[in-house]
Amino acid sequence: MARKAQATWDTVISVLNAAKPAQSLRFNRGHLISFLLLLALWIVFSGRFDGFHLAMGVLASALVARLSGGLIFTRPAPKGLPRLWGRLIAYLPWLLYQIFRANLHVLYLVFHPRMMDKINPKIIKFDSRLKSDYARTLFANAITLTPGTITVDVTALGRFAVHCIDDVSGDPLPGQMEERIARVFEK
Amino acid sequence: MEALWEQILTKANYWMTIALMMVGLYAMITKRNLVKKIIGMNILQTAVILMFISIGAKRGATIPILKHGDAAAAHAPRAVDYINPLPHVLMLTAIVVAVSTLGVALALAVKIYQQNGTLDEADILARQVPRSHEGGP
Amino acid sequence: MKTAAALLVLLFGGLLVYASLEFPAWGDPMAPASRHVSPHYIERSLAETSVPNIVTAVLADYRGYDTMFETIVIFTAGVACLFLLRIFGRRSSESRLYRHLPTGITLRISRGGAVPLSSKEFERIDLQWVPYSVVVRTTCRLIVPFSQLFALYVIAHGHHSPGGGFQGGVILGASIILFAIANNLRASLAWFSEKLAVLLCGLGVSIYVATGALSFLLGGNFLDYGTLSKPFAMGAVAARSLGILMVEIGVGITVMAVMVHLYYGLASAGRHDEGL
Amino acid sequence: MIWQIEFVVLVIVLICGVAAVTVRDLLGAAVLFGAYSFMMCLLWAIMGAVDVAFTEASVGAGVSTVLFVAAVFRTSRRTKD
Amino acid sequence: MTSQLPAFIILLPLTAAFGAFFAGWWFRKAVYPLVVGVLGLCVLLAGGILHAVFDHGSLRYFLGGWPPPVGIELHVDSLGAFMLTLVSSLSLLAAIYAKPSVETELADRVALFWSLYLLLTTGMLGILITGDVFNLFVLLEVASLSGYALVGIGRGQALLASFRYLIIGTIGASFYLIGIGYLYAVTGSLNMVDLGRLLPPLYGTRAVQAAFIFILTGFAIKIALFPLHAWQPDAYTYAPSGISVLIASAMAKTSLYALIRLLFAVFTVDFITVYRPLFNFLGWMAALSMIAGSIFAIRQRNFKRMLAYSSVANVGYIVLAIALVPATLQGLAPALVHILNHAVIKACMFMAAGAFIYRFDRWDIGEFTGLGRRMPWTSFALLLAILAMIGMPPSAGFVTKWYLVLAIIEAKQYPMVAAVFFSTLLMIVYFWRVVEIIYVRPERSPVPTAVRVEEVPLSMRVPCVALGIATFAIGPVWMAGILTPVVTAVNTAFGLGGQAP
Amino acid sequence: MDLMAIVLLCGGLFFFTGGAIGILRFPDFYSRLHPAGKLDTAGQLLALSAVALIILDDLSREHLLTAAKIGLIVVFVYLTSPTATHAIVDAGVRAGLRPWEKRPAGETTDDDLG
Amino acid sequence: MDSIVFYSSLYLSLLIFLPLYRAVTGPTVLDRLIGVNAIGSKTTVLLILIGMIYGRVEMFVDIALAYALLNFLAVLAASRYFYKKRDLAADSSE
Amino acid sequence: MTTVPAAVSEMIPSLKPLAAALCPLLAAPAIYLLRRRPNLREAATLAAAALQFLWVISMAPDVAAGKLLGWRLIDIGAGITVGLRVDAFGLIFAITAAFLWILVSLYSIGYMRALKEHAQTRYYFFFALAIFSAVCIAFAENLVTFYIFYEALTFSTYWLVAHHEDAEAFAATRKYLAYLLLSGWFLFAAVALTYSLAGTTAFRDGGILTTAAAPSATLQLLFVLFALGAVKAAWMPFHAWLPSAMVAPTPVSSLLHAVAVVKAGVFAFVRVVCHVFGLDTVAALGLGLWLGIVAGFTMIVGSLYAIGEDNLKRRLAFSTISQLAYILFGVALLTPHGVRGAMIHIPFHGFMKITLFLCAGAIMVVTGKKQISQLAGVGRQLPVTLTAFTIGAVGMCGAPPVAGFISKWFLCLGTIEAGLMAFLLLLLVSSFLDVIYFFPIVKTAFFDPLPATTVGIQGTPGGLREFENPLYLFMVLPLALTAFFSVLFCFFPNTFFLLRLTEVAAGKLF
Repeated sequence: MARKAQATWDTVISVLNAAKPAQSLRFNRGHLISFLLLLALWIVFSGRFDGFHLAMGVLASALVARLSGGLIFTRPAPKGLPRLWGRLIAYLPWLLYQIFRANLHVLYLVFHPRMMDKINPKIIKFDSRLKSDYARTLFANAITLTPGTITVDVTALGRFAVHCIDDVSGDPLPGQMEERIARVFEK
Repeated sequence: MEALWEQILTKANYWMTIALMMVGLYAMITKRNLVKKIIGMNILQTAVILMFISIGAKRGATIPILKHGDAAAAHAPRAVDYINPLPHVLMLTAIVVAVSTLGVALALAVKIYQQNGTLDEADILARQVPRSHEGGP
Repeated sequence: MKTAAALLVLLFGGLLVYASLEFPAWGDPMAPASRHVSPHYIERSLAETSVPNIVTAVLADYRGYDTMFETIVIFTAGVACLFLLRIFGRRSSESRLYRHLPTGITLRISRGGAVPLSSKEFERIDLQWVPYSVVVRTTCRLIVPFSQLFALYVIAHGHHSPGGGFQGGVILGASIILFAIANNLRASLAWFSEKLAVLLCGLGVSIYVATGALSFLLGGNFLDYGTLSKPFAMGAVAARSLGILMVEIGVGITVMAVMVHLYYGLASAGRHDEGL
Repeated sequence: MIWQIEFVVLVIVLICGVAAVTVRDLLGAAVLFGAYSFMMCLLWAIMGAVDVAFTEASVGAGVSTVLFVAAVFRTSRRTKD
Repeated sequence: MTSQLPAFIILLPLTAAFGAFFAGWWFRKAVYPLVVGVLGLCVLLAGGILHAVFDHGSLRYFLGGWPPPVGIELHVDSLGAFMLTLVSSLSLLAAIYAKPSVETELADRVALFWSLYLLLTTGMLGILITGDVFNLFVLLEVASLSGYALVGIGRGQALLASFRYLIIGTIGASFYLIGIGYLYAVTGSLNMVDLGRLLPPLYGTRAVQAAFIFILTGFAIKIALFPLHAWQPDAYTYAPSGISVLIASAMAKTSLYALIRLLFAVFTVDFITVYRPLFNFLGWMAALSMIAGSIFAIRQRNFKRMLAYSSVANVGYIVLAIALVPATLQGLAPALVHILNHAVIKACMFMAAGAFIYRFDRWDIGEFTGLGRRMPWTSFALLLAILAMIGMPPSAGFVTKWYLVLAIIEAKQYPMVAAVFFSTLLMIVYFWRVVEIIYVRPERSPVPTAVRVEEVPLSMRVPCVALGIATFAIGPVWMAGILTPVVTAVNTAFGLGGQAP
Repeated sequence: MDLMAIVLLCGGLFFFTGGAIGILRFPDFYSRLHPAGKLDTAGQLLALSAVALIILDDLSREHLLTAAKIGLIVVFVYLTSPTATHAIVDAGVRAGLRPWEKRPAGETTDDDLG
Repeated sequence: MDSIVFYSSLYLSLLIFLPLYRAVTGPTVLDRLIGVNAIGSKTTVLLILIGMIYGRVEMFVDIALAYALLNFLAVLAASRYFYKKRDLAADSSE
Repeated sequence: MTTVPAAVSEMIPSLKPLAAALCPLLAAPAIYLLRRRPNLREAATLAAAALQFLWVISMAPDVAAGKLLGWRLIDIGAGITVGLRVDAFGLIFAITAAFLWILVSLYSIGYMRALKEHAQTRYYFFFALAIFSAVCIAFAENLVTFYIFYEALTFSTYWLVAHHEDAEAFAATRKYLAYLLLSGWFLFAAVALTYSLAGTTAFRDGGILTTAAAPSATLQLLFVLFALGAVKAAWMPFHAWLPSAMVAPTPVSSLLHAVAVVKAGVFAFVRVVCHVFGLDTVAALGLGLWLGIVAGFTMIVGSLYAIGEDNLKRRLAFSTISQLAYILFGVALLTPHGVRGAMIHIPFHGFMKITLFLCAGAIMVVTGKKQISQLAGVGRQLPVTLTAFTIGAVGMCGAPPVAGFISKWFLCLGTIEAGLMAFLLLLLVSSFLDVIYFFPIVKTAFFDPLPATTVGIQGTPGGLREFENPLYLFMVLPLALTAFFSVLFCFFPNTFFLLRLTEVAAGKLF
């Protein structure tokens, strides 16, 4: 198992980026974008547009952006964010379709009277070429949501371990999905 | 028989509350594991809270947040339309008290484990006996 | 022992059943509990405090004194946990582990060894340190700010929707706990330090008490927010609403700090080094 | 009107409560206690006590469970009863 | 200004608690002066309140400006004012006393200790003046929580003791809460005065009866009446010295006060007259408590534990006095007398016990030999307290016995005289043993040629000796009728003392 | 609109049912996560959309915002649910729980319906 | 529409019994965790449906959101336990 | 009793009783402060004793004239005060205690120093406190005050009994405390019951309880409570504490267990019968007979015990038990002469018995002998001591030239007055028994030959050893004086106004 390699202390290898929030006091673009995002979120939450509540919203968003904006963007936000989001949204319908398929598949299994014959759990492993945390997370979650597969482990080097419920589920991996996510992030 | 059924149905809440209280109290008294005792304590407290909320319940009324908007502002709110808010207030406080007690209790349990290496009350007491003869507290 | 306990519990239950048999039926609008004081709250709270959420109005204004002590209970729990659990002064272990952030390589510094060159590049980690999966960590990076904003929203909108200082404070605390769980306790401590938690613990309660005591200075009774109308140049009713908000903020701060503190203390058994 | 749901939830709450105190594993008990709190929260929402439900959701289900897990983590999962 | 006094006496220790908490992190030296100064001020304020109550009748303070059934009120009656003075003084003395031991034993958490200490005091003072039953619960929890923490920091099995205290205390608080719930369900009110007004037509209902039983049981746990005392000996034994003093003297009395207040202000004496057998039962429980507590005490070797069991017995005295109220013309006088007396006596005893532990680490009574010569002041104070406890005239204990026995005779419950008698007898047995060992038993270990006097620091000695002297001074004070107006006022306030037996 | 909402709601309930049964039926912890992680999430998506649709029946600013909030919940659920699933499965692996395999080779957890 | 919502929520609440069975019987803590997680997801929806029944969805949405958040937190915490303590065997004695 | 002036019921405010009581109380701290200077310490004791006696005796003329002197200390309210009041009966007791304190203090100097006892300061300190309590008991205005000092007496004598700090002493003290504190509780209950029945606790000449106040069963119960409360009087079967308490140093035994403590017990009896119940009530309840029977039983059985006892101090203790019963007996007769006999027996017995004890102590110090069987020939070594002893013994038996004759005479008159010939017979039998157990001692001491092996003080056998060491003088002088007074009282019973005082006291009762 992958665990064995990790267990030795001398060469612990993990995610390269520290999870520590940015310590700089400078108000950078990441902060600004976070602030705007959060403000938008606030308006959805609040549903009130009078001055008092908006002012509180601005205050709250600023506070959160200052406090933990560094969590969303570890360094000054990359350029071209809007385009990235655009691609992300374009990717979502496909993902939803995959999810739908996955659900039907599992439903089929659940209600199948001879379920035990159908399923054949196993763990497969493959390397991914995705580099950034977000990309890998998205990929892992997508795997989890799609047919018969669950991400078991993602190592720092991008090795994915996936649990498949039956023989067919694991076949298409990494395949098309990785392609699409790579297209979203790494252009 | 009718009356009995009526009693049971109209006060199902209270009966369940009582059952929960008994479960919690029983756990607090008989369980030897400290964390189990704490869980029992929480169950008892939640059951009491449930009792209060049941007292405040009101059929045909809505949650105690006034509807705002044009229509509602015109006439003053009527008491029968809203659930009694007072038990809710009290129980908010009670929940807070419960969680505070929980925090302290867990802190104590962790400390006890550090000191004795076990969470079992009987075991702790058993190892306390020889000690009490040789030295003071 | 067990049978005695069972008998005791049965006695207890019997007494409860005995008493409940005469209770007003569940949900009876004509029950005494619904007729005596609560109509006043329901019918007058909007006019008297301009807070549509009656629970908030009663909690923070009519029965503000209760709520103040509720906050103090929380504060007491925080202090108690600190008092009981905290092990002040760290005993340096045999060796310390540092992780080089850019490469992720772990160094073991034995006792007396020099600390790595730049502490910014090295992160001290625990003996039992386990790298968390990148998936969880990344998700939490998104969720933590989101939930913080949500918590602030809950505090700020306690007047109009369910929620208020306490719930918001807990969620705020939960977001920091989430961070601590997704990463580790040291990272969390670097972000939200113990001293800050302690300061906020006391600060929140102080805000509450100060708001109440402000009305002393303005000539009212303790916790009479109506008197705030003078300095803030607003009507008494609006002043009450404002007072409630101030109080809620105080509650939120305390609750957040105490929740985080409890978690820190419990997860590290008071040493504040290795967490869950 | 919704007393049927309430009744069902009450039964669930009771089951969760009994299970939480009887299960012979503290972590499991903590998790079940979390479920108990979830159901309690639901119950209060059903009875219209939204604020209480909110509090219970945040405290009982979330923070309490975490605190329990943390405490069990620092102590032991084993229990004799 | 007088009208704001009730709020001040709560706010003062409360803000000081925050102050001590902050100061512990940033300005450590200020903590102790702050604590003592504030507690001293509290005593003065309490005196002021007592004075005001006697001048103008009971004080009512509407928090937030809301009139009572809607808002919460603070209600200081004469009993409350009396207890305020008592509790704040004890708190001050215990604070002075606790300083040296806290600074040596808890060096790294002194500020936290004092912060919790002040919170405990705040809780107790709050209980004494609140006029709202639910608020009482919250304050009880403030006091209890800080009490649990303070007990838990002691040595030995303090943690387990504290844990049990917490569990059982929570059961008690929950019972009380259930009681309140029942009262609320049938009346819809939480204000004590309002409840007292609404309850009379409902006396026959089961909910009220059950509420009464639950409240009574809840407080019986808190005051450690005999079958429900299981938490108490351990908690008193293992708690740090200063805390034992405060909890044993003030905390128990505060709970008793709350019980009295609820019984006579909420349920009122009419209820009690209706349910007289219940009160007789209570009286029997109290008698059992007196005797069982003493018997347990005899079996103890640990001095503090012995004192703890003695408290169980003494609580029995007070509860017996309460149970006799409907049958006598004296009303609450015996209960009141013993509340004060026992608080002072027990505080002094625990102080002495703490001093022995502090200086010589002696806790086993058998090891007390020679302390009479080594620690003459402390031992003398203990001697006075013991004499007072076993009722040597004209000490405080004598006055207690006098009032109590008169009340019993008046109520014609002669068996109780025997119970009191037997309990006192047992008390003599276990307390005199201590005197004998401290003063007349020769020291076992190498006999010192010249015994060195090794007293505890002045700040521990002075409160102890002061209380020791007070145990004897209070007797004449009661006898001289200086405190009679308090008793009269309390009886009048609760409408007591007028019933013929 | 109403019909669509009802369909969605029923679909959601159907998925939920599947998830619940799946949790019961599957042989081991890893395979149980499949219905728990996927079907419940889908059920939530459908049911919440149904509610949003019902609300949007009466279109006003407030209802729009409420619907948006429900959308937020959905987004939130879609972020957390797979992560939670992943966390659980990861925990299982680290705890040394061996997956159920078809070939009966010393399994310990094969005690359920099947 | 109201009755449909009502019966859906009733159905949903009855559905909770299935994962509850898993949560109560185990066999491992992680199985319980799955059960509780599933209960949580149903409850989120149930809360919103109750909001529908009361006609005040906007009030219940916040609760549902907080609920989802804290459910996630609880699950994370419980699973994090096994990262550092690998004593799953402790509960096989059950 | 025509000679008695009209009863002055009004109390005359006077600070004298207070001053008299305060002497020992103030002496106590002085003794403690002077603990490093033994001479000054004992001087303080003596000075206080002398001063106290002067104060006490200065009140005698007034009291003998039928006046009541008193001072109220504090009002408890509802008719209860703590106060001092001097009436004739109380003064008798006070005079006895105060005068004997002087002598015993002198004696103590010799005794304690000769034996090089430890903790002498404690001894003097608590001695003073005990005397303070005894005098306050004598002067108590009411039952509450009485009870307060009655308990104080118990506690202050505790330290004296425990003086030796060995196992025997502790066993004795435990017994002592068990009996006396227990009885204190009965007394307390009795006081409370009295208060609730009568509404007051003040002593009054006719009694404060009447048969109308309560059912006679209650009153009888109350009397039993009082009797149990007065276990200090060592009436049988509650006498066991007294012989045990003889482990105390001899001066303690002499003053406290012959005078102060046990006399406080009988004093309580007399007070209760005369001033609480009133003679009429006691008679109406038929309690006199029972009391007489108990007293007679104690007289006879106590004497029998004494005969069987070989330890000198213990024999004296049983003698005390028997003699105290005379006082109870006298009261039980409920006749003027009986009561007078009882009252006069308090000082007379005190003087005689203290002589005996002092002699026993002196014998022990000089020769180290504690058993009667060892006393052979001691009379030749210590002629003065043994002469004094003989005088005391003769007085105990009621033979003429000594004071005991007077009291016995009154008692006999009383029995005749009451018409109870059986009781007269009892008295005579008892006197005969007295002779039986005292005569052998005198005989052994004077007429048996000194054993050859006996070694006197400092190794020299025989001779008038008692004057060799100045310390012994401190012991011999007091016992000689008490013996002298014992004889003097027979011829001048009115010394210190004693007879007159009994006359006044009894006169007010009838």
